[in-house]
Amino acid sequence: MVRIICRCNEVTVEEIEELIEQGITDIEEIKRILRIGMGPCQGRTCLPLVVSILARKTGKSVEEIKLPATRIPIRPVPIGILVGEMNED
Amino acid sequence: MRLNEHPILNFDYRRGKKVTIYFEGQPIEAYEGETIAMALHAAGIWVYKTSEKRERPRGLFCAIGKCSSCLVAVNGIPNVRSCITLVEEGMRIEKQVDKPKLPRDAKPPKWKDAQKVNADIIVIGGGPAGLMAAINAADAGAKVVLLDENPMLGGQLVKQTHKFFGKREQFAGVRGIKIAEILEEELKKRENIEVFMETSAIAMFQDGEEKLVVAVKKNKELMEFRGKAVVVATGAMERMIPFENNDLPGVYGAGAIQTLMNTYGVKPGDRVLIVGAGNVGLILAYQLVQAGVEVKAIVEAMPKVGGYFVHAAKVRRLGIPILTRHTILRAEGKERVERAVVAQLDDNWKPIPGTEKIFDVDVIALAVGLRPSIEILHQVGCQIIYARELGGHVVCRDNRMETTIKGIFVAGDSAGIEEATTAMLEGKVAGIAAALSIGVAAPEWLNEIEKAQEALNEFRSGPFGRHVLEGLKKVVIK
Amino acid sequence: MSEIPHFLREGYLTVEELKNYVGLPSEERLRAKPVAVPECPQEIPCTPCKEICPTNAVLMENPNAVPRVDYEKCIGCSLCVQICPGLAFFMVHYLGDKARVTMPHELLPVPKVGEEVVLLNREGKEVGRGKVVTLIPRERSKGDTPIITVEMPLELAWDVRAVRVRGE
Amino acid sequence: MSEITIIGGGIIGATLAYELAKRGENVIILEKRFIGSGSTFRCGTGIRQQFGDEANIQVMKRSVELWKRYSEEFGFPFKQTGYLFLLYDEKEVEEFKHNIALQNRFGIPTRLITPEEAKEIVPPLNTKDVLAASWNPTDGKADPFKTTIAFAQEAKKLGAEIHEYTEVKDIVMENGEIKGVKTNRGLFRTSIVINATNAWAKLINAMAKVPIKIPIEPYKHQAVITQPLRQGQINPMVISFKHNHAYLTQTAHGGIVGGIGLEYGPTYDLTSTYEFVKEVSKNFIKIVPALKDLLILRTWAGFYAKTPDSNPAIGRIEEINDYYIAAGFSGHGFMMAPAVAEALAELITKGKTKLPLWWYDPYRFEKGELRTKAIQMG
Repeated sequence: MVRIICRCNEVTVEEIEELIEQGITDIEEIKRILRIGMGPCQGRTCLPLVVSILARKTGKSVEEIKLPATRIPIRPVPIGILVGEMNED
Repeated sequence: MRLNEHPILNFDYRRGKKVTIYFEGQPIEAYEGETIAMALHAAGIWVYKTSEKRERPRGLFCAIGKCSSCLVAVNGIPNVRSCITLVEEGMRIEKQVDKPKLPRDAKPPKWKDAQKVNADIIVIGGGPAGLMAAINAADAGAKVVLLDENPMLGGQLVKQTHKFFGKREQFAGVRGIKIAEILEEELKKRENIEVFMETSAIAMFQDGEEKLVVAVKKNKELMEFRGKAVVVATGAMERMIPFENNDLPGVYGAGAIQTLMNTYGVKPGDRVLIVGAGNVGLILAYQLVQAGVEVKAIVEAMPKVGGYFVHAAKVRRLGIPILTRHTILRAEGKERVERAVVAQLDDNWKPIPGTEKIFDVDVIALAVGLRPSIEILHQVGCQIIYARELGGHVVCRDNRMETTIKGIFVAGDSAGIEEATTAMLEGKVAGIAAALSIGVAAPEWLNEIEKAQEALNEFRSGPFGRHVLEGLKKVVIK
Repeated sequence: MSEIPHFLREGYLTVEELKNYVGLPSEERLRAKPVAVPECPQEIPCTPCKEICPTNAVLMENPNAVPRVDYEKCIGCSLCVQICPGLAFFMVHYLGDKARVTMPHELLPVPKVGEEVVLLNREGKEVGRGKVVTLIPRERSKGDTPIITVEMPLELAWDVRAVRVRGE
Repeated sequence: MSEITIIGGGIIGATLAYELAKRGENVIILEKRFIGSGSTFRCGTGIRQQFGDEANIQVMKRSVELWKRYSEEFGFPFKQTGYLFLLYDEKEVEEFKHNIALQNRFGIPTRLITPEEAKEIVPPLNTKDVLAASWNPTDGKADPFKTTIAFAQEAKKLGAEIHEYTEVKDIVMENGEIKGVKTNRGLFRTSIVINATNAWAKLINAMAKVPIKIPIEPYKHQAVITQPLRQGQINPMVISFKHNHAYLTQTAHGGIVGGIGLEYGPTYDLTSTYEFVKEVSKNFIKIVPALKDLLILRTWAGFYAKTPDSNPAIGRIEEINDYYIAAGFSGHGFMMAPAVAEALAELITKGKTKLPLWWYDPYRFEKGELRTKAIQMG
């Protein structure tokens, strides 16, 4: 059964639940292990889902779960643009 | 499949010149002004690649350039987001079979410094909140720049064929698409507003006394906007839910489906199951019927319709069942959705065995809620808290929409999920408050803020608004 | 779950609920001329019906209140049916053993006057055939919504709220 | 009661715990968040022996031997994909010739190669203006996450205790003797403390009232990663001093990771800066022009815990019974960890080590005997 949480790195609900059951409940640590939120969507879809799974499995309230930092660039940008225009001549 | 007739929309008017693009060598007819993904979908191409780890088919998903699902190679350049890249005559599009390789000999780009634009107030987002913020800030005397990542102004309004609620002075009884036109016209009348379309903000910083908003225009030019205040009106993101095969092509967000059919006149599929009977799901069902698409059912996990009853009544009388206390168990299909399996829920939100129903559909529309798009506010360091009533994590702000960072304002769905009507009112408050905070607006403008605040209070005084007020208690500071 | 009204569980009103939430016009009134009936039982922030009514027949104590129609004041002009953003206003008129129901119709095809249409009740079930007697097309509608008046057997007047146009 | 308490669960803490536990010591790690969460997981992954002084060359040679051994024993990936220093002027070439000779003397097979050879190793490389390159195929890289977790787990198997989410608040001392460590989770009684907190070392030193000056300051060092590419695009760590001390390589997940020599500090702030994003993009493209079409997915920052000579402070603080420090790695902590851990474990348990740990003497700052500045890079 494939229930995808993170489309970028193809992480499933079961994989996240398994980690939480092992006692890993720090969203940063889950991120490092499963690489959720590290793909091109930068966690926009998956992180809220992970937060809610964490809350459900640990009995914590969502308010208590700290979101990982949002860093620049807040959307993926081709490197070439950051240095200026993309003219090749 | 393209829509040629529509009871509300006129696509002939919207479509540009016919062009030919090539997908894996096959010629495909497209129209200037539409994105690659739309043209491919119209040609019946739903699968753009195979995922790497689990080798699953991938196609369109968010349709707004945020997920990674629709990447293709265009004219040899990999990783092009097909959902936000416009077609061009002769474009060659290839499936991305593997991760890209670096060419051995590429020339470095010729670089020049970022284009710099200065203004009093920078408005990020050209939806209902951003447009109203810009218009009001300009009227209050500020020089305004507005940036929006889409090719057209209006945000989600441009997909809304239904008429809005509220008071007539707040555009009640007017269709969303029309409101977008009206606001755009108002915007264009004002010489002290400069608009940058297809321009995505990628970062915001405090730069001395000023705010610096870094953006990328048309995915190829770096821009630096400097202003004394910023209004963030970046709208919302759609929520996903986990169910088996929720990544199959054909499982689309409601917004993606609206983009397909209402913005580009592309039929999203033939038979649809909608998940979620909030306003988005109900309105989507009606819009699908208007586009000539069969809606098999709407499933809703709650025991009641979450959106406005009148929206539900509109689709019920057209024969669309609403299955409350039901959820989707799985999507089925090889390359794309062929069926959806739903089941009834018990009091503990667990599916009841034996209640499974199978729907023969090619699209599963997810309308399971929105959450505020707060990335840029989070990145710049505004205080964030969680308020379920407002759709998730939101920024703290005062009653004039100013966040915990002085000079940074927020409005609309990015300040908490509500309605276009409240978004416009909040935009007005934020726009004027920003102009007042930097000292360009005359003090009389305070009256306008108060009027808008009264209108907001009035709008929120009913049972739907009470919920929002609960959320606002948590986020409104001072 | 008993506190959740049927209309929110199912997404449509029963005639019984309609009577309770908005009240129905008297038979006498229904025979006199068309009369507007709001099928809007939920408190939502919306007021165009009240604002457009030329005789102030739509009663709402605040913008979130459930609209009620003073059926004696209503002149059957159909403006509320045209403007209502929720497509929740209808007009009913009894004529002998027939009834005429006026309703919004935002779908294609738009029927022609005189055309026979399939009548649908609030659940979308076919309940009979009727005939379109008048049409206000979109461009003449004050609310950008085409409205049609359909004649049908009298006993269907409180069931039929949509039509399927067969076209061709 | 434990004999030895390691404060800090980064790569240094984890490898030290392993080495000490292996030698039969009763050891615990106190980590304020989770294993690796400080600077280790944020590091640039590179492991090199190309240094310009004897001590670092010897330590890194041993480190690479250990990386190799432990990767086989514990099953984490360590790849000897090499380090390629791009040299653009005669002066640089001369300097590197000297370093290469020194490295060769210790058996490290570094050699000077032509731009053409460099392009064979990294095909998309821009070799314009490159005079030569210093190439050592036995340098490498490893996944900081997997390795640190592996060392921590192996340490645990040998009896070490790891206390995560345990933040040290104070060090309890009596008459210059350590009695215990106070944390948010209570008192841990101990007689030996090792400060392995790197960027936070000065805070722990202050708690222990270390009487000498050990100037270790946290500097924000940023990194960037691109979308994933097919494997084999940029195998070695590529370094160019000319391009603002840029370093870049491909990770096991396929993205190009790297950074430049832009630092901010001393600071505990880790927000990413616009200046960095622009600078890193500009310099990366000059080195590998084909990167221009790649998407930058993320930036992040970690700390370089810097000393004035970019060499760490490792050793015993004589005035305190018993307090050790292994911190201030100035960006080299990850690569050095296995050798440093082994040497320090020997020092603690046997009182001596073969490796030249004296070079990292924590008293050298007090004495004004700074070392040659270590090549601080990747």
